[in-house]
Amino acid sequence: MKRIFLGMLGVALGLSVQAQTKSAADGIAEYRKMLEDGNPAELFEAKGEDLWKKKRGPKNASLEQCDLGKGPGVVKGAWVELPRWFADTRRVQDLESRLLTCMETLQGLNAAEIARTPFGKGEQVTMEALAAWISAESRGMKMALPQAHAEEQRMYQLGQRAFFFRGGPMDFACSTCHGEKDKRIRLQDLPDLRSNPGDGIGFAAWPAYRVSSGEMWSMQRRLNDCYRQQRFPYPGYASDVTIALGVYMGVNAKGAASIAPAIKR
Amino acid sequence: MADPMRIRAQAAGDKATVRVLMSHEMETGQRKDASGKVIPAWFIQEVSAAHNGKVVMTAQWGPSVSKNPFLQFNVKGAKAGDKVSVSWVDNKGDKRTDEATVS
Amino acid sequence: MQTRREMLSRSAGVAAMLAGMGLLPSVAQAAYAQAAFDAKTMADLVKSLGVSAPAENKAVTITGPDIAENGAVVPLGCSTTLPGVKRLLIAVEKNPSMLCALFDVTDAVEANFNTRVKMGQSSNVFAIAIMNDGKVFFAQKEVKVTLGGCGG
Amino acid sequence: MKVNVNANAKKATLIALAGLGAAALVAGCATTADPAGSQALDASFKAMMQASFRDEGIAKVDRLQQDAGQAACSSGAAPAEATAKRIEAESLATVKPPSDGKYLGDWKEGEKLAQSGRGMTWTDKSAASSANGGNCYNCHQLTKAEISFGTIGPSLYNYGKLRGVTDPASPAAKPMIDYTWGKLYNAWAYNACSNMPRFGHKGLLDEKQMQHLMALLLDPKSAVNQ
Repeated sequence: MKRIFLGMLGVALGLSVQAQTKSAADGIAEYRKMLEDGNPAELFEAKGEDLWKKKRGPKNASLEQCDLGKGPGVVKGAWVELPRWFADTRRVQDLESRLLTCMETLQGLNAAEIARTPFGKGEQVTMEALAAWISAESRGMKMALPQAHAEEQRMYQLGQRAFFFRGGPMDFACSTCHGEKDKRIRLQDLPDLRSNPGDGIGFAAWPAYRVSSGEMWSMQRRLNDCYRQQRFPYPGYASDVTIALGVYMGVNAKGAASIAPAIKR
Repeated sequence: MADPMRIRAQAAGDKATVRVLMSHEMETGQRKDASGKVIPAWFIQEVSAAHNGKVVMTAQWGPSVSKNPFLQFNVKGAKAGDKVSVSWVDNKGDKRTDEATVS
Repeated sequence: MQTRREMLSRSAGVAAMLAGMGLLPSVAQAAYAQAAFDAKTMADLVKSLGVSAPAENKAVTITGPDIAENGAVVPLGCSTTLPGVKRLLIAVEKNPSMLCALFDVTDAVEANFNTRVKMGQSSNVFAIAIMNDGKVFFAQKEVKVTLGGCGG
Repeated sequence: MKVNVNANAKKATLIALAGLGAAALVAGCATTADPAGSQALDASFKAMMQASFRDEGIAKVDRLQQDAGQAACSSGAAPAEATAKRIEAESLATVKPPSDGKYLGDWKEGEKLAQSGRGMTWTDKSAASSANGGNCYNCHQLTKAEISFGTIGPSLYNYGKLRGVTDPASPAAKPMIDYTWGKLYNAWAYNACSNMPRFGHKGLLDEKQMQHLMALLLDPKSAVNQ
């Protein structure tokens, strides 16, 4: 009898269920805790690993020789150092942008066409699974984006500008929601992305499995939806503004331990 | 074919806790697509679990189980090294069986 | 019936499943309980399963959050310490159809199952235990489903 | 107590500053140590924004054309005192009273609008104000019943009650009515660069919708004031 009850405690419900008064924030925290054990992102990680190793595309090649910044084929630790400068493309690239490069050069796939594909369709499904697995390979590691190259520094500055840029019919900027500490929209806590918001928060939590839609979202998709809610026009997939924002948020989050792929509302 | 499940089975004391994630849309049949057409129901209807080949649990599900379902249960007497397998069948007849070793 | 037969004949675990057949509780071999999954009320639900009216009982437990951040995924668990339980059900009162999941309990598993369900709105949720002698007991709790951020 | 700011004084400031255009507002904010480097960055920022966005549905790239106020409020820091005053004066000048002279509508309709976070995204079909919600709960507490509220803005629970509004039609309530209408119409009239959308000024909500929101905040019968 006791054992069964203890087993239920293991679901992280705890004795607090009995508590008469509990704040909404506590209730939400309890809900999130219950979801942590069993994150469907795992399903996408497994798929992503297979896709990395599978020979695909016109060149019938795998992505195992893809250089994510730490040398061809090195996946572990790559995620927490992206976006970064790549000498071969002479660009600062984030994970998705870099994957596009590899899919084109190694596998012969059409990067521009993939970038144009709507989220959740065709090769975008591949991208999301790959992002899930690659980020998972850096789980627990600390964000450490390089800032040595002049272009990386310039992209940081551009990202900073984009972050505070107010526009559209509602005058919103990224900073409207993410430019102050301890704020929330409805019941969702908003990380202050002007500095390190802490381990596994903000930039260190994406990609993530979104329970609202049951989809895996990469940082590109997260940013895309931010801009939608900001009432801005549509940011291109892996466009410079999204990469610059990645640099800004990632550099600010220096030292934050990554929990990606996380599970999110 | 459906994507593989993720099954974790962990022994503790005289039982093993099994946690399963299944890859499935679990479409309710009540949603409409952008053009206003009803998206047909598509969901797992039957689930079963076996311990070293012996069925220990069967279940029936409706469309209100969440997308990419999670299931947790405890198998009595299961110990490290034992095999736990889980199967599902959906309303279109698609099916999937995966197995894990208790750790 | 057909789906189960198909599963048995084609799945990877065919041998294992066939071996286990003899040990299955007879009710588990019944066809998909469509009528139960169509039930809109507790009365319809117990009627469709051919059991008696349910009574609240402290030995049955429903677990779930007080507040769900998103109705698409609400973790719920059902369990009981009562001996002689045949089935455990999870149901959501205000869903279009109440019944979410039905578990057949055997001696080889604990009467304790957790899954996640969709909820369209705040509602009472139930764990229902159907006993070998046909008695039915339940536990209930309220789960509030909140509106998400931005509303878009 | 911004509420008590004399409206005539505001008007005077406004007239004095009427000659100052958008350029002055922007210049007031662009203060960095390295003007040359900053100009180069300005140019590449502009190019980046132009290259990165495209039209989608009702959300066209012209939304990136900042008005003078948006430009002045994009530095990441609060605007300088003088700039803030100028923005507030110019914003106050945009506020139009309701054409039918009525300030309060139906608080229940207001509650519906407060709950709705819809409108103006590229997935919304129409940019008409009728398709928009007020987005209020995203940032504010309003009623006791709704526990899912944001905290970007202050709590507005008991808004009218706390401000002593017992009869919205009374002369005593008039300053609060005017202030609240102005705040909804153009929040920058009282708080330059506020995060709050300028609902009337930007045509996000029409008069009727704002009247409903006014009632939600100020009607003694409203759930906000219970």
